[in-house]
Amino acid sequence: MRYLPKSPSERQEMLAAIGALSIEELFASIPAKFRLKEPLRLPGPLSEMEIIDYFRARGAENSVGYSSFLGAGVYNHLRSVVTDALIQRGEFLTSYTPYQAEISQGTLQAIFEFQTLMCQLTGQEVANASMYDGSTALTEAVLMAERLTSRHRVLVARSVHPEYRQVLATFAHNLGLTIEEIGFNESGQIDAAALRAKVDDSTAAVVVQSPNFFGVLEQVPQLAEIAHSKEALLVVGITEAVSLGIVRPPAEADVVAMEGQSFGLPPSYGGPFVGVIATKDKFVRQMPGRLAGQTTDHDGRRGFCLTLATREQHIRREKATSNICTNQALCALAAAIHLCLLGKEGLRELAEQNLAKARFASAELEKISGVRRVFSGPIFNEFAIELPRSVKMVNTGLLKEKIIGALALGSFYPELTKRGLVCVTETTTREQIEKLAASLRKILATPL
Amino acid sequence: MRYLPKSPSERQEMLAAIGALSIEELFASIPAKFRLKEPLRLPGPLSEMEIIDYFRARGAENSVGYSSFLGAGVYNHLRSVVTDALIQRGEFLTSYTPYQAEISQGTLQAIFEFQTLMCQLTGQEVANASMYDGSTALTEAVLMAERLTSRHRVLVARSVHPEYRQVLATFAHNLGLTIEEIGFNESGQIDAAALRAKVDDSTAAVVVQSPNFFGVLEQVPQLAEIAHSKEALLVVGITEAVSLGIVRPPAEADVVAMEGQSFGLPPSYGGPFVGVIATKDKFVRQMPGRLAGQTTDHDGRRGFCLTLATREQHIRREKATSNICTNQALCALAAAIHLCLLGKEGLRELAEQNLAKARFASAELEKISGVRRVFSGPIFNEFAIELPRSVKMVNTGLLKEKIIGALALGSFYPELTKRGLVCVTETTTREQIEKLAASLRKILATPL
Amino acid sequence: MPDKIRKAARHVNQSEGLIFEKSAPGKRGMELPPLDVPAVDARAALGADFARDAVGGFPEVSEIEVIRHFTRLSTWNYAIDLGMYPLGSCTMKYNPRVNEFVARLDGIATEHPYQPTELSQGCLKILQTLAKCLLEITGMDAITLEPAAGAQGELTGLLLIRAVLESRGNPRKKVLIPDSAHGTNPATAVIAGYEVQNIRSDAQGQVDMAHLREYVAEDVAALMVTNPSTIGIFEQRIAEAAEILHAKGALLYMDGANMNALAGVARPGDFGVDVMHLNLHKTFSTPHGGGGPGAGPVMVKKILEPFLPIPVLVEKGDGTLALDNNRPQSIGRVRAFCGNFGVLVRALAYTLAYGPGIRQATEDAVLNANYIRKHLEDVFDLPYKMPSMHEVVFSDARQKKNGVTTMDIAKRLIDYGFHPYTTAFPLIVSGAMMIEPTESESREECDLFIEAMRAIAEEAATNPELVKTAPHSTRVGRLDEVAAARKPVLRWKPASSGEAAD
Amino acid sequence: MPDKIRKAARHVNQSEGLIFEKSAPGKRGMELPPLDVPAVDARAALGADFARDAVGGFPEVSEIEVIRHFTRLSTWNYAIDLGMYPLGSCTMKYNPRVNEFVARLDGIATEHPYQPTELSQGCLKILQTLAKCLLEITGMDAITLEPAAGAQGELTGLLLIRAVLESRGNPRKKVLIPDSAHGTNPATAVIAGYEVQNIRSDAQGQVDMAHLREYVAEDVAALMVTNPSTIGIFEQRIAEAAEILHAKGALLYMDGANMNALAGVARPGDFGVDVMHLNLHKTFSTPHGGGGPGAGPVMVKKILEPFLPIPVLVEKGDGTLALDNNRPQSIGRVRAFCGNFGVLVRALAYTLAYGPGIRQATEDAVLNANYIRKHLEDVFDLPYKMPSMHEVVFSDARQKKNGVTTMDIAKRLIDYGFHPYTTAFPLIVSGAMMIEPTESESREECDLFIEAMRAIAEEAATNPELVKTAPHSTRVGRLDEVAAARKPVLRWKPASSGEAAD
Ligand SMILES: Cc1ncc(COP(=O)(O)O)c(C=O)c1O
Ligand SMILES: Cc1ncc(COP(=O)(O)O)c(C=O)c1O
Repeated sequence: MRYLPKSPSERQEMLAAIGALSIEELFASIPAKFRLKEPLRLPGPLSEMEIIDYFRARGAENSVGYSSFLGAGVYNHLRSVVTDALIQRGEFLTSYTPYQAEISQGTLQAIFEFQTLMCQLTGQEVANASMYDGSTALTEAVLMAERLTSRHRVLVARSVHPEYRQVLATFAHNLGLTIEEIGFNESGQIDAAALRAKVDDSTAAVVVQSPNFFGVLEQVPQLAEIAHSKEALLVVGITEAVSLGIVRPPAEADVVAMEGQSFGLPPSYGGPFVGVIATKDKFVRQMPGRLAGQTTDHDGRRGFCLTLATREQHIRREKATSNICTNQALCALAAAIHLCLLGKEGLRELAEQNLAKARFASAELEKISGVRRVFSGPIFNEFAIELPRSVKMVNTGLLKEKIIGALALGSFYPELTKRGLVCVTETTTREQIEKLAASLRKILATPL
Repeated sequence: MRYLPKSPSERQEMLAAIGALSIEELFASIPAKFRLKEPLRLPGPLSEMEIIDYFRARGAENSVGYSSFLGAGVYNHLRSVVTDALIQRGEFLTSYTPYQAEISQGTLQAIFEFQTLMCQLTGQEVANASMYDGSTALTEAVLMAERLTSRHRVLVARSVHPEYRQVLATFAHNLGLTIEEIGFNESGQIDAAALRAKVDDSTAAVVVQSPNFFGVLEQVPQLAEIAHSKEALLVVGITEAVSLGIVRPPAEADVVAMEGQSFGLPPSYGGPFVGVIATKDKFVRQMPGRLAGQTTDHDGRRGFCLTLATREQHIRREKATSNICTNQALCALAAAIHLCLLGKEGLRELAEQNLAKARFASAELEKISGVRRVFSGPIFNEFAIELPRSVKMVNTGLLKEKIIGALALGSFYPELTKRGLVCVTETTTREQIEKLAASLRKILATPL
Repeated sequence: MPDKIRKAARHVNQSEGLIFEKSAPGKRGMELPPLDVPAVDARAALGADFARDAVGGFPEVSEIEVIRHFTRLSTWNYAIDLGMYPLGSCTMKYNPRVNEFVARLDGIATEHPYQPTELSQGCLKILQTLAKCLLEITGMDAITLEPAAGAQGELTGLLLIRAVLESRGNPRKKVLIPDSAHGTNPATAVIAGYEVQNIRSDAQGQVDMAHLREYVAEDVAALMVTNPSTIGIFEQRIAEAAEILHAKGALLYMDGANMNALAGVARPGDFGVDVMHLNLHKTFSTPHGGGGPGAGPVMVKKILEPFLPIPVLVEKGDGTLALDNNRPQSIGRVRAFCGNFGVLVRALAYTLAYGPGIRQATEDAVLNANYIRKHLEDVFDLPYKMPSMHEVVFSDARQKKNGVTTMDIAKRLIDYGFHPYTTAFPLIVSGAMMIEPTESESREECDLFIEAMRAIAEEAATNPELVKTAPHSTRVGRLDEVAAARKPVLRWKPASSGEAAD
Repeated sequence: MPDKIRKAARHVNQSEGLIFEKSAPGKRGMELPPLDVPAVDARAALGADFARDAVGGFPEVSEIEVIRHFTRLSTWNYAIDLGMYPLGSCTMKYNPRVNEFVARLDGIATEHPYQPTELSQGCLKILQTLAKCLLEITGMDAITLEPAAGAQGELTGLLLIRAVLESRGNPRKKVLIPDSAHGTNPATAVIAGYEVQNIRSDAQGQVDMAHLREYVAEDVAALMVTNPSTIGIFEQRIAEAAEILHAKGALLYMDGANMNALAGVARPGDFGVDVMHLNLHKTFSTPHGGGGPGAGPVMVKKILEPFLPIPVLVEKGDGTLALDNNRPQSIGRVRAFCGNFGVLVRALAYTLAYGPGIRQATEDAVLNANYIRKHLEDVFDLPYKMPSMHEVVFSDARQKKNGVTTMDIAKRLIDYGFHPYTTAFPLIVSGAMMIEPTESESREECDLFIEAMRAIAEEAATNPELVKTAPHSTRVGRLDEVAAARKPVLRWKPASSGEAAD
């Protein structure tokens, strides 16, 4: 087998050196009745070319050739071949967690740079590298708030990504956390009045997302004030990180839980992405996840090493801040490279293009009779529209035009039937937007 | 511009440091009347994504989706992603000719390994790395023979690749070389009798190709005997190097000129490929091209360096064996990696698969009435067939079936109209071969 | 004179600052296609409350500077592509290049988790095929591919146990964990809402059955056992442990991080395991990438299937596949979307490459570990003498006499051209040296490792200072980790740190 | 203590033998899909006369061993991706990654040169677009993209000159070449069937016009001049040279290897050049790849167009493109097929990235060269004082006094983290130091280079031995090139060398 660097005779010689007569002998400590007599029933073995053909065939069964207006936590942004070339260098791709600093300085410095970039973007003081994704980052942020406040009540905006809220619920269930949801108003933002009414001395955290699931920006400073009025912490989730190129960072938040997929990671059917937690220096010892810190060697040379490990499971075991071990390091590296390529101006320009496309798309769609924007709040690159018919029905028609239409909000919010979430990015061409509008117009024009 | 690592102010500061008031000042030594006043009329600038889109669009205007039976010096063989991953490591991709041995040992050892592999394959004692391609390698081999024999008459088999013969003619023209061509017999091999009759004391070299342009193997030992009977050298060209996995190497040849494209290099519309010259040790000082040799450093460590440079233009100038400088180093590296992956067994198996496919294809096609094999000589993966109609006409029909049919031999050999050259490799599936046969049958069944 | 150390030498290596130190206003590393719709002024469009100024301190560099920066950094790393990486328990094996290639194909990397099911059949088939392969390898009944790593798999597994016990009326209080366990086990138990009860190992390093019997009571939800254990030996009485647990209505969780020793040879489903996870980034070779991403699928017995996290992959009557979110008994969702799909793709590519031949990989892994054990057991202390599976665990007991610790030896290995072995745990071995070569090492590489370890043992005896101050060949020496933790510097700050605030 | 050398340090680096030394019977690095047609026994099918035994001594290794072998080897190389590579005349600039990406696209890398024209329009459009760009940049009238490298471009150019002169009745005998020329120039002239007549340079290092006048006679076919010259200065009287030649019916060939100093600023077609070549692997950034491949397109004035090598790209009436082989006056074919197409693709990608902005690249290249000149001219001898274009050429005259040569300084640069500059030529400068930073170097990198060169100058004065024995930081020291050439070992041989014979 091509991955195995041994010849048959080498195997025999090594067995002989060990003093074993057969390979079976080495498995003798497994009770005989548990040792397989038959080979496993598995497909393969396949050559490299057959493997490629297999996955090409699977890819052809997917959505190649369709233009898509889906976002909702997974965004299709430009990626550079430079990023891919660099993260595929064996020295990055095939190395382990950098516990041995002297031969891991490459990964360590890159993590340190990633942490810095995340701080700059979020307006926070310290950031980790990394969490599994945005949803687990948000949950860990809430657990962090619980530890910091020793309170167990959490108020979560319904405008937070539905799947993120599901993940939080899964964890909360066993940890005696009570979760209450706060609705949204016609602007699409959290109902601040309701929030103010609910927040109290038992509230550990107020959890919002901005841009929220409807693509609407939340009033973070005001929400922080509300949360802080009762010494609760404000946790802000971010699923569309590109927005930070032009949108005010949630500097007033106590903890930011961000999904970094928008920074050079492909949609990849939902993963691997990269979650990040950013917070204030004073909270760092309750922050989960890996941290690289700057230090020096015996000759005073600058170097980096993993630090504050006393928060982590491999040192603290049951007292750790989290059970996370393997994280999303390579995705964090990709994001760091992508951001270095974009740079200050590139990130701003990228965000502005998204905003401009969304404005254009929204205007085009609103021209269609029966189609209107659902929420009045400020948006970035995603917005909800109301249709005169069920979104599902409309989408069936759009598929015929090779268009994947709006996400049906009804499946997450019963009250939002006939509402759809439309996302456009810098990769969505004007032509695609105009085709969507034209097709939608056509479909709605044809009587049921 | 993203490739330029300077900010506007850095440019100003550097100009100031130089003591120049403007960048124009640095170009003052170019007479004013020759300095452009207008920007060039060039397309662009394009972003990375636009560049990719541009070439994707061009690729879509080519033959994607067609199955091809073309060979004739360019073969479609399996390639491993491993090769591509390795040659794209910056340390190989972006390094120069390894003149500075201490920081070029990687390239130098790889060249040394390539030279060894080429010797093993060709049955020769020494091989260079590298020539531009098979056609220029063949021409340089002839010039080498001229230098070695101080004779100026060259006998070339007409079964040598027509374009290779054209290249030879271009060079010969100015160097007072006279070239005479020797025909082929019904076996498709060079007419040995005619050759024997023509070879004389003024003959510098006899030039053949095996497998030749018709895919037929030549009787190298016998041809060597004929050439040597008059102290002429035998030069053997090879365009389908994979054949060496099962075909007797031209050990009796004095010089072998090989095209290495079959070893992991894509067709790429005709280049870049990799030419190789292999010969006997005693001829090495007349061999053109780069050579890496083994040596040691002051502490006795094994190392490699370019050697016998006194053959080359940068040392000998007008007295050099050739003017070649930049060669096809990265392609040689790819070939070396590909061959290491294949290994002894893989190479044999690969060659056997090609032979088996050719036998199968030939049998399938010969079943069609009016279709017959043209030559009786032994073949590897390519063979000539005779059709009842013009190949061009038949191919037009095949194109409708998304098949690129046989190469029309008539365009190179007037006497071979209605003859086509068919190539199959391990990448040609049985299904494709059967579809070719079925389509051909259908086309020939329809009256003109 | 030939160099003393055959495996490695020192070579010139590029220095490099932080990317922020290379920044200058106006440099660009990436340019965008021109905007094809009317431009919008962000500040005007968003209003002062929502618009931000430029990101303070953000780098401005060119493409070549990015290429050089990260290429230079990469040369400071050790990697599997460079040599043996014998981290015990971490299973650093060869990461096939084709896996990276297929994970990036159009139609694979480009797919959105919310696109219509009929346009996702390729993705779903990949998930289904991998699921079937993993069930066949583990001998379990049902599976979820959603967990993003082993630790999340552990959590998912314990939540499943909790769910089934709850459905029987009582989730119970405790999870039993052997003292040899990996740190994630106890950490996970706590997050799942359980108390951790440590279980002693017996003289052979196996779970102490008597001790186990004692502890298994009505308040015990499960035993979390790693098999083969973190000292590389097979828990021979695991079936008995299962019986003990089952008799008291508790369940057996197996940490499958060491399946590299069992794949194709034995199946946890056959020896009483109720729930287990796999680390696809270990046993199934998806690259570690400097710490992740990974995937930690969880396999269960039938009784636990109703509780699997949503979404659950189902085959419809017409043979098409779909994701089912309507699972009333489900523990819910442990991660958004469908898990680390790109990692799952790589794991399937790996499995298809071997097919049933995966047994050969297991055999070679065990062969290498025993070969190394055989050639080192005379110079290093072997605390537990049970037969080794995929990994051999020595202790520094002998070298300690000269003040040389497992960490010193590990650091000295760097000078010999190897990555250190694992030193962190298990707690039952003081000064542990956890050595896992995996099947990816040639005999040549194993021999060089043995040569290096023996040479270091020699140095520890004759010149301990040399070992204690190692490594001597790296561009930076041992780093001051204490200072790093005492006054943490966790981010770069611009000279005028006002800027960063934004 | 901060290290004295800022740019580089020493780091542990893997040793590695020859691939043949890792071979063992039965190991495989690549497996093939199963054969889908009846198998054939090669020996039986081909017969004993044509069948061969297994290839003696051929390696048998696994995929991971191949990955490690070549990855380890690669770490022994210096590269543009690692740092400044100031080889004068060689123009080592940044090689954009996107160029590699597009050259490998389906529909680009996969195309066969003999496929039908109607299925090759994409390839032909690429050739046409690149051709138009290069003509615009050089100001010439017609072009061939066929030559595989600069030297083959030179040959093609001289054959074109020979052809036009022949058509006028006499190909003539001599080609004039300045003593500052690159070695390929004279070597090429001979292969084109010409005698080489060297032309002296004047005190300023430019072609000596008086001397030129003397030599230009009826038997002179052409003058081959490199402009800017190999000492990096613009031949200011090139137009005059053209007149002198034309007056006698001779032609002016320009070696365009240094177009990096002119692109967007001045066009050879405007100052009298009749024929020229470009090195796309230099000026147009297709990677050098350790020595190649390259491409050496040749641009000509109208009078030479009829003689261009076949095939010639033509646009048909219907706007489609085709390759024309029916060119009665053509010099013939210089290479099979259509040249190094994959290299041409990369060159076009590079050109499209810049567009008219290519002038900025030229300006930055000249800026860097002059910046370095300014900061080094007080410590190194500058034999020719004319303004520098893309390159500055010093000599080791001052350091020679302490026995330190240009080669010693070059080797010492390695310890400072740089690749040496070019030392080989031009002949008019003894102990030449040809420094070409290109536009790809940041000021930071230029400053580090200046710092290194000044430090070495200092060492040459105070501690010459240190410089003369350099490099001191590499895994191997200076190699015995004399021994290598005296008893050449040009291939590995198996222990039982019978085997290799096959
Ligand atoms: C035995 C064992 N269990 C669990 C884990 C945790 O797995 P992961 O790092 O994927 O979360 C590891 C990995 O370090 C391990 O070695
Ligand atoms: C001035 C000059 N002319 C010609 C050449 C030869 O070009 P190539 O190496 O592409 O054959 C070179 C490259 O070394 C050169 O620098």
